[in-house]
Amino acid sequence: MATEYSDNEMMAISAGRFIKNGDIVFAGTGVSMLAATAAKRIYAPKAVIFFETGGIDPSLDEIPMAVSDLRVMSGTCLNSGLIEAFSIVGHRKLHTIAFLGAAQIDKYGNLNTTSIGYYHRPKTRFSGSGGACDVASFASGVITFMQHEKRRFVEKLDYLTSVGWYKGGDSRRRLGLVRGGALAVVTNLGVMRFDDITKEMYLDEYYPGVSIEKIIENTGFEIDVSRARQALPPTEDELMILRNEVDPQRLICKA
Amino acid sequence: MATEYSDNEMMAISAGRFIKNGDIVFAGTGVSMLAATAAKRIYAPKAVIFFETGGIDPSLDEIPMAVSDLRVMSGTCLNSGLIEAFSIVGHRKLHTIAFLGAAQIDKYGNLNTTSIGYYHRPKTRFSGSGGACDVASFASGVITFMQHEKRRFVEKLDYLTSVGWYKGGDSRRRLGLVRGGALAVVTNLGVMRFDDITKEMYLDEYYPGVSIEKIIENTGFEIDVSRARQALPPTEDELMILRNEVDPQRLICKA
Amino acid sequence: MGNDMEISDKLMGIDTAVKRFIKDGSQIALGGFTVVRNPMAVAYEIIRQRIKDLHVVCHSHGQALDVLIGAGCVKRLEIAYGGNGRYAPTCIRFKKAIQQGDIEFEDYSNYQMSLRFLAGALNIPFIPTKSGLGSDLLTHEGFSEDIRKQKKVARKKLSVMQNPFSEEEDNVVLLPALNPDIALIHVQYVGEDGTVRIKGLTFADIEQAKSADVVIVTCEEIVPRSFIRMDPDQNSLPPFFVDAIVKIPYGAHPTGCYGFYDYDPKHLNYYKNIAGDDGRFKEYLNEWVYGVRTHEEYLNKIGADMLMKIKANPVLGYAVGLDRK
Amino acid sequence: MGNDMEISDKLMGIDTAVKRFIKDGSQIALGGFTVVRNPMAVAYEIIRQRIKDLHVVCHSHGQALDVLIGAGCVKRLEIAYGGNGRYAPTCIRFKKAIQQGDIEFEDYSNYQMSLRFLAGALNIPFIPTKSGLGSDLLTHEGFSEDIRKQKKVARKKLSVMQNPFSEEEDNVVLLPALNPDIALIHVQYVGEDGTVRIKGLTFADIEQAKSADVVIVTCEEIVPRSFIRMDPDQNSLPPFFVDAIVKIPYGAHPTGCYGFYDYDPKHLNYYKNIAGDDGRFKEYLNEWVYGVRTHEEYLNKIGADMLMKIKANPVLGYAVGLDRK
Repeated sequence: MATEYSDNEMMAISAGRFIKNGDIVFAGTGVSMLAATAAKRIYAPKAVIFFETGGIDPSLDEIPMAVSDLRVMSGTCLNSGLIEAFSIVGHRKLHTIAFLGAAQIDKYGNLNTTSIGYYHRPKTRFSGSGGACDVASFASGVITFMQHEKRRFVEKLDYLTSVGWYKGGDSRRRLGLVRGGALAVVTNLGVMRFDDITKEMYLDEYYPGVSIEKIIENTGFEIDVSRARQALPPTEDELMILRNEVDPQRLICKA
Repeated sequence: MATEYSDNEMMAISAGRFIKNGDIVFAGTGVSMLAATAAKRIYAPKAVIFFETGGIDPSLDEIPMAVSDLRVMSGTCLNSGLIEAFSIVGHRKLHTIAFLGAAQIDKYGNLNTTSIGYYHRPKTRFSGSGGACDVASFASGVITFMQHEKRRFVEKLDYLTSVGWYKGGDSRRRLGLVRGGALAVVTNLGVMRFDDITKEMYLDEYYPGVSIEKIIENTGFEIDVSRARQALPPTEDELMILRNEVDPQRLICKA
Repeated sequence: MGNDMEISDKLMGIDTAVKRFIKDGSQIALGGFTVVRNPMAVAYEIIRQRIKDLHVVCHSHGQALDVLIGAGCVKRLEIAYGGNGRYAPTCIRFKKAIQQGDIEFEDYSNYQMSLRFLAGALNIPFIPTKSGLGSDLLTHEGFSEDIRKQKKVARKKLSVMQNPFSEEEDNVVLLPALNPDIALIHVQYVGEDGTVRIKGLTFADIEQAKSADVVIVTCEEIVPRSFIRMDPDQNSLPPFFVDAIVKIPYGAHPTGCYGFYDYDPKHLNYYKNIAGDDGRFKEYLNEWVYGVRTHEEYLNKIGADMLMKIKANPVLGYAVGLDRK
Repeated sequence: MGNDMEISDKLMGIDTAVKRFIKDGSQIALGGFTVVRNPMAVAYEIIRQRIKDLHVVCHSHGQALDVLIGAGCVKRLEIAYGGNGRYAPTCIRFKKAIQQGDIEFEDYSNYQMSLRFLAGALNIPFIPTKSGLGSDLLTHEGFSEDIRKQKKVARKKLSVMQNPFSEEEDNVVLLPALNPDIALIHVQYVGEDGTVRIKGLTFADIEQAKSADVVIVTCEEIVPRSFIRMDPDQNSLPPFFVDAIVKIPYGAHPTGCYGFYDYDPKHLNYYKNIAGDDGRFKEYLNEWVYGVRTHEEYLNKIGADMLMKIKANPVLGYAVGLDRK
């Protein structure tokens, strides 16, 4: 009988599987922190986790609750600052993968973390770009975590904070962004990827127990499901490491 | 009977007298290092000596022989790098005085430390700008050390490495350089300053034992001597501090 | 070449520092980042002195920004991120103020804001980046033309140009430098000679300090000259950039300070629960800011037991095993 | 998350490092400054391997640059300053090469070159400064149009533009970024995890390393991971920027290395006396470079007595009372 697991655990493991040895992983807070740490402990021990605040390769004996958390400064190889951190994200000799979250996403993987409604007097204001716009501009690839809801997967963003594939095709390159783009979207229902040519989002994996129809229903634009396959559930080993080593206080796993 | 003193000693003390408490003094090698250190030990204990290499306020228990000398890194309040150092020289909240040397100078205090003859195939090549062009662009004032010779005080520079008053008048400001300019020229014969309006060099002080005529003869352009007065020789105290505290090994005093 | 009195003219109380340097309408840069090393003691004193119309410039800011906005001290804001980590993914008073149209604001990204401080520190009028190409950060101006005419406000939000060193099409964003009136940073150590040492991550504090006209440094400890000069490679700012030094232990509470104390989860959770309600937020200010006469009183209000709980392990830098839920 | 073998794939001998990464025509950035932390061991090995047509980019350089030029390895040079402090106010072979028209060269200033490395490190195509306005650095191009078409050479030396954020006339110099093929730096410590720590002044070493495609680090000591990670605030480069690590004590001799050894006045004076004469310079290379089979042999040539004389006081960082005339 399979072990029970939470959405956050499935998402962290799905995202973590993208990470390879040698990758430099730009982690945010919450599930992205979980995913980055899990990736390093399970799949890619030679990946390096770092934070936009400047902490590089911390020991992460406790899970940080913010990218400025004192825990991202402890046991690092280098404590620097924001300028250094962002110049790492964009460094041409490094393969950098960024984990982001967003309030809205469109079919080209562009993200909104700024506001809903009229920009100057929004219905809902969010935190703003932070480093999201920067890493979306510079990283070799971006993996976005989303709650899979129709109001979040939208035809048109209220505000384009962070560029994914922009208007699809080669439009991102034509903007002057020399590399990167949206690599995957990991939600509580499945994993989306982007077509090599059109750069439109398609369903790659749906989680065990989730139907393709449910994903279509919860996506606010038409999504190609022709390539969809069921995701592998987390293994016992994966869950054990996640729970015992990565987040022993269960600060994020539980949610 | 007055004590004997060397040219370098007279020059160091003449230049040192310009420094006030609170000044941030950008020192080079040789006599400029002597002048900066003497200024701090004699006239302006609250001046701060720093180097383009990034060493700020070193203890200077031994006199450095290069601006990268290990002695400029010892006992400092901060060891930084070139970027930080040059941003200090130009910082608008600091009053920075720079000591420079040059192979040629013109009547507006512009300096050549690059070459004599055709730029691409010079008769004599010097070290180049180093940080001279930068501090000449940014410092609140520049004091230049020169050997007073006709071939060095020239009508037209072979190469303009470091801008003084440019073409005189307000031409320096019109270039886009918001402050600074040539404050004084200290030679083995006397001290030259610059007219407030025209920005042309004039003779301010001639050393004891030096005639005004000798200075005119050794200057390759017409120089106003109408404001000239004899300089005060170094005092016993000044020489004692210079020799016993600043340069006990007599590495520079002797020359 | 120094003595113990080198900083006597810069050492002052928090009240004097704020009174002397911060005016209605001042442009201030906030040091720290979300829940770490926020200049809380200065923020509280600004509120107590009822300073108004501040123009705040920052990258990712949390607690200090939020109480300043909530207390009505902020008129204008240039910002990349308003959040308190897990304790408020979007800062509560910040969110409310923008939704209600209470403040003028303009959005940039973290790197953009950091680069703007760097440009100010380097004394260059602008700095290029590729960050933001294609985003609405480039298309949406936050400030009106009237605001743009005012002092310390850039004439344009940014400017896109062709790279003059490329023969192909190659767009670059130019960002205007920031030179705030005052930078506020909270640090671990200031030497008796005035040298500043930040331990752990520096965020953009150093660039902010160098870009500003005036720098107010609050610190956990004043340490001997001999200590701070023993390892100058570690130091962050030379004395001559600093205008006011205030020794105020736990001056970043409820945000954390590496090597000294962690963020205070109890306080941040309490704040999260009350900040959205105007009445309860006012009570909070009355209790924690207006009603506090001395810093000792503030420390007593936190309580010795909580100070011990959040006390950092001196080797690891944070409070091991702290209940952070 | 680490073990002692983390850098086993990067640790190599000086001969392998040079052979693997430096080719005829490579663009190399030299770390250090005039008489301090020059990458001498690498320079000697480049000469031994008879690599040609190097394009050297540096700010203020001394001994390493001069021997490379003298040995005929350098074709092209972008530089701010060629000097060896008091031991050669203008570097001797550098002076000779320019006067004889032997190398292609272009002059910048120290700040300009440092900013160009910074721009390369930040991955921006250019960076503005006011430095040099009115000077011949702006009017005299060193490189021909043909050279400007080549790889890793900027299409223009620089570009002057109006500040787009100012309504008044306000000129700014744009400097093209540098992204050399290889940066060569000599440092005090490399951790077993690959972390680099420079003690004392860093000059533009960190910017140079980050701007380059490949970084070769020579070091005095390899130190345990636990040591280098105990105080990460002091470190200079994370492991992932470094491609080759060579442990080679006294690898900067005859230039100095803070905390380890001073510059060698006897050697620099000797060099000054012989370098101007082509025959004697060739003998010098035969004796000190071509004829030296191992680094141990090089150390023996310097002599244990001189190594003791230049040994730095570990607290003050330099050799106290060293006869430097």
